[in-house]
Amino acid sequence: MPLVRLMRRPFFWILALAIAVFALAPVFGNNVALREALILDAVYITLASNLNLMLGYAGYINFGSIVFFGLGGYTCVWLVNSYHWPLGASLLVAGVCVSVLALIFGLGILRLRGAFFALATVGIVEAVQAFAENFTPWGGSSGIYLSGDIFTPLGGPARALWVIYFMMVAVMGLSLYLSYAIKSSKFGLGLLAIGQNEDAAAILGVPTPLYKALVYSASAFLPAIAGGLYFFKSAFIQPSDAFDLTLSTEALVVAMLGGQGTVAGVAIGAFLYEELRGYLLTSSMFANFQLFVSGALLLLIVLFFPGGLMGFIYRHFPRTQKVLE
Amino acid sequence: MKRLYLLAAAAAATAFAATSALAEDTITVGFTASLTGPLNVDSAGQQRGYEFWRDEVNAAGGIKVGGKSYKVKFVTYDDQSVGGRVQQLYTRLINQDKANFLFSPYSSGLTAPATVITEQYGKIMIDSGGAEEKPFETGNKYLFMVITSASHYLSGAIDALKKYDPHAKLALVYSDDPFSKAVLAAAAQQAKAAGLEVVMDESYSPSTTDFGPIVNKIVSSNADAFLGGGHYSDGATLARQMHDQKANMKWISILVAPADDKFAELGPAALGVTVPSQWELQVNFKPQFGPTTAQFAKAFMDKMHAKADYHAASGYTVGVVLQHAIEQAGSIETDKVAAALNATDITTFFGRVKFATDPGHHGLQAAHQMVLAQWQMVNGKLGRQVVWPEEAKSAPIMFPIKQQ
Amino acid sequence: MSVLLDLREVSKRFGGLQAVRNLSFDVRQGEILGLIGPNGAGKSTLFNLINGVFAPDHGRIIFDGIDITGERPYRVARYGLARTHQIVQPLTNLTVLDNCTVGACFGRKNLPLARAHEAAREAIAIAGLENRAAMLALNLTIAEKKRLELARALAAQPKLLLLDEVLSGLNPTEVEHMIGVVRRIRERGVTILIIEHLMQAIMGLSDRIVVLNFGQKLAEGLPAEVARHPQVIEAYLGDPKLAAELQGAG
Amino acid sequence: MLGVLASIIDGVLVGLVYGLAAMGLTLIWGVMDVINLTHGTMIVAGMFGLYGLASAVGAPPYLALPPVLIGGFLAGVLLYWVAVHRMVGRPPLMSLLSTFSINLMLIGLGTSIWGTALFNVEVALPGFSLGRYTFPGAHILAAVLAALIAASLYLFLQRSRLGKAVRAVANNREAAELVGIPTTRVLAITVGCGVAIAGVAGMLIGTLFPFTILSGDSYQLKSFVVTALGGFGNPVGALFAGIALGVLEGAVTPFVPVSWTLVIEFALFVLVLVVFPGGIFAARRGAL
Repeated sequence: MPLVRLMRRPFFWILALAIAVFALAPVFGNNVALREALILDAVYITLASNLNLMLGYAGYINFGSIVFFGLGGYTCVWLVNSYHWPLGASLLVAGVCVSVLALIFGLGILRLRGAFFALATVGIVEAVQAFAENFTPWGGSSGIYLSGDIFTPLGGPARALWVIYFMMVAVMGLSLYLSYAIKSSKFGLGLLAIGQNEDAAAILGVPTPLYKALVYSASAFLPAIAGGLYFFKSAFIQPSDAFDLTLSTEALVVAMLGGQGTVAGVAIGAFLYEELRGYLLTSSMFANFQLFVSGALLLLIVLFFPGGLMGFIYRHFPRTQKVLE
Repeated sequence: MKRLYLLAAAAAATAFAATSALAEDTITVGFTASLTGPLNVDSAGQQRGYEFWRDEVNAAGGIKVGGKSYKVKFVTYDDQSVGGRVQQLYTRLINQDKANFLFSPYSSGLTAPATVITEQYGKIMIDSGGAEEKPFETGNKYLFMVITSASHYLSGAIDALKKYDPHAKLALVYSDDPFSKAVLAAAAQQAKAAGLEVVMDESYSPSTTDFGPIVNKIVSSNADAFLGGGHYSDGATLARQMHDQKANMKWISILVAPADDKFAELGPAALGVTVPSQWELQVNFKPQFGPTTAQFAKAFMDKMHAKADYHAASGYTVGVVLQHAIEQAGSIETDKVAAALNATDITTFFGRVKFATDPGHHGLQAAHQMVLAQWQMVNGKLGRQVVWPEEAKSAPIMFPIKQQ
Repeated sequence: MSVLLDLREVSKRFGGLQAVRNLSFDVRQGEILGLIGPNGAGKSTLFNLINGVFAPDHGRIIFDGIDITGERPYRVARYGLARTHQIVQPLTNLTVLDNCTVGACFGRKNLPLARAHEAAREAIAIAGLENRAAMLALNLTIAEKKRLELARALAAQPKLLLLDEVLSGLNPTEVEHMIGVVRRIRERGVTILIIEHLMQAIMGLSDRIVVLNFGQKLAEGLPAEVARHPQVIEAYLGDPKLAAELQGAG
Repeated sequence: MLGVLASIIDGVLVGLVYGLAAMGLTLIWGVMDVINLTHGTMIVAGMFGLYGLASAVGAPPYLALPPVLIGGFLAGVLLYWVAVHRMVGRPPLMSLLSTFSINLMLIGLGTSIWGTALFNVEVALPGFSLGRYTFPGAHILAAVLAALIAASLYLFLQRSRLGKAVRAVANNREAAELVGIPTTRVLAITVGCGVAIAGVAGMLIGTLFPFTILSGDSYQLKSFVVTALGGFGNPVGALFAGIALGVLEGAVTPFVPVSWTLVIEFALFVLVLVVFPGGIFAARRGAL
């Protein structure tokens, strides 16, 4: 759907406003602690939104979304560290390379359906992590440490962290608009059809293998860039952090919590989940029980709000369905 | 609209929550600990060391600076053993909790990302849990390490082997993590320099659960001395399976796991296993500053209801070193304390502490020495004895390991 | 009349079962061709072979001058071949309109989204589902789901429509309605190949009939001819009720 | 050469236990399309059950088997009512979420009680030697027990009335309901059996290796691999696939650097999935 038509819908502007508030909130009062919390939110939102392209639209459960994030991180950090590329170029190359790789992976494993696909993606995470642990140019299991002066081109560490924050928010914003644009397009309709009934979709003329490979590849691009930014910011990357299966699982949980297949729901789900975890981690009351409390809260939500957050909102405020997508 | 409201509310909550007012005469020290996740055991030992120091200092009236005395206050969060959390939490410690000084999380993998933040804000961080050298080679100015770094972990074991069995055939089998790899890479070089033969040099994935085939491979390599391991469960499993499968090693050195008292659970499989240790109860250095080993061990036991291990001792030493530097500097200003740390050369019950000051290794430990401890039967119970270096030993070495 | 679909000696075997054997017939432009035969005669398999769900082991399938043998279903759909399913296959969590829009978008005309919506509404109107357009497909009744199948196939603006038992499970009123819809579709110039068990209906609807048994063609011809064909009667003797119906209809 | 043989035998022994563990997962998966993400933790629960009974009370380790079996069954039934029952009929894999939450709770609780400290159960059994290579008695006994339990499960599913009901529900739940099978109770029992088997497998693993509260992750991952290789919902396939995995680990180790074992294992896993989407042992799919 052309951009102009999207811009006529209120959701476009709601999204824009939300992203602007998100970007500017920590600027007031130079609130760096808030910035650090929000940048993790942005990472989760980016991961979950892109995962949602596969999960919510095409109906494929991907445990391997973290592979895109980690490989993007490695590519970017490696280019910056070994070849002294500028950050922007490294990020772009990371995004493109990982998307291409995803296309190749996708053509292989997208022949699988349902749980088989899900398991294959688990296998890919483990295989890629084990590979990175043995791959010497990436420092094997020791990973890559960046020296303190990598932040100099961005105006020193203090300024660099702000620059990285804004870039991350931009990546998050692009992810949300990408989900939104795909959902409102013919491509998106084809994906939704695949998600509902793949055989019927193919018989209706949806070119299923192509669409699946394309969306798998598309869902790799922004997470790869986010990974690049994230590990550049950490100035350190190692296989166990880059390919942490838990983060993939969390992204799935978040997308289901928010309401898979929706744009706003997934973003809010990611935001709330991460804020909740962050709060529990730093609250002295729950210090020893934070895992238990997060688990219990999640369970309650799963049991009593089956449609996810958006399902709940749609049911109780039916009018929102026209505005929030 | 709902979304906006939520965003704003959460932002406000994060911004205004926990504005800790800074009391007049307090020094705030911040760190994260791994309350959950795989690093939990080692991290807990270190944290107990930190806390014990704080309690001791406060009981003694605080740190004295120019006629004033400062009480020590801790702010600490759970980093879940995950690198990604560490940066968020250290930023929070510095900006929101206004920490004056920072201690390191446990492990090199978590210390490295934390360093990016502490250096950015020019805050001192003292490290006792990350032995890897790489973070010290990237030009940091405010990072200091009180423990011996990774490349010297097994120096003692190599020296001892050279003395007891110059013809030993070594199998180096270690976890695929940054710390273990750094330790064993250095050990391999030292072994070659000492004229020892390395017949197997391999790393395994940290998630390995069954070492059966690996032990068979060790047996096939004809090795009679084993150096390796890594972190917690893998090291213990290796020890047990070498024993179960009767690998008949004359010498076994395993990193980290045998330094914990729970290692005794392995029973006969633990007997004779040596572990490089930053510190043991039997080690006796004459402290210029702080308590003696005996005083420390007893007080720690009384207060924390746990036997002091090297993580606790090194954690405590972090505090002692900071306290010493502040008192020397006569100030709590970062630059003055950093200068005092650069000039530090003291011996505590933990051993001598002195930091490298050349830009290529700034902050790396330059003086502390490790010991080698061995699991032996003492009065019918398994316990650790210091067996190397010779001048520090508390019991004669058991060589070769007696198979039962 | 020109030939739209041409099957030449098509065979398909599943393990030990020869589902379709050396089958040849053609469907002519603009006609309604009925496909009948006892259960397990290979009718639905034949549909699956034509629209690419399975590839035949032998033989060729020519559609509108193009060899579509072994082409994937979505390619076949693009050439202008649409179908319905015996067991309905709605896209459950999409609205009726969206279901049909999918058909229109990815069918013969490959329409952009906005134009596809129009085409979908038109097809919905023909199928008589106007007041259900905004409903989720999963909330429809069985009869409505059958009509949705039809509307969705129609939205693709196909040259040839394969209808697989669109009348089964409907009550008499609904059957009447559906037959009307099928007639209206043919009037729009769409060629139809239809499988049906309701003899009365199919004999009345079809221009010609092809009878299958054990994957082979048993007879072919005008409805009245086929109904008198001795082998056909014999094939249906296993099912007296059907045989009686066949006689009655003929 | 002897070393290779020894590693392969080791692989068979340990593989039987992996296979048993995976049977617990595949049973639940096959019958009701639920991926039980507490599987790893249930394995660990079996280990701690063993530790509690053997080390704390001082009972012989293998006496822990019946209590672990019964405890696991009860825990499974509870898990069904808390986390799975409400998920039946929801969008596919919603149970992924609920079992994930339960797992967080269990791990959180376990970590705050025991930390990630190491536990070990000593089992002194005479082993068997082949040249310089020794197969510990505990490994042999664990393999034998795993095979016996797997065989009993197979017989239970094939022969008993209840087992047949389980298979009927797996095939077609609505049809089973129509012929009067109390499907809800059957589902609860299935989860009970799945968890009990996971627990027993954990108990057997506990006699082989030291463990921590987090040990379950690795075994859960292995169970996934085994389940996929063996075919979903195919307990017999799982047992063979477990042996295959164990043998692979054993056979590969002597020839390639140990650190590459996992790369090979998982790359092969993905490859097998793509080539044989029904699992290598799919021919025996009729087993359940």
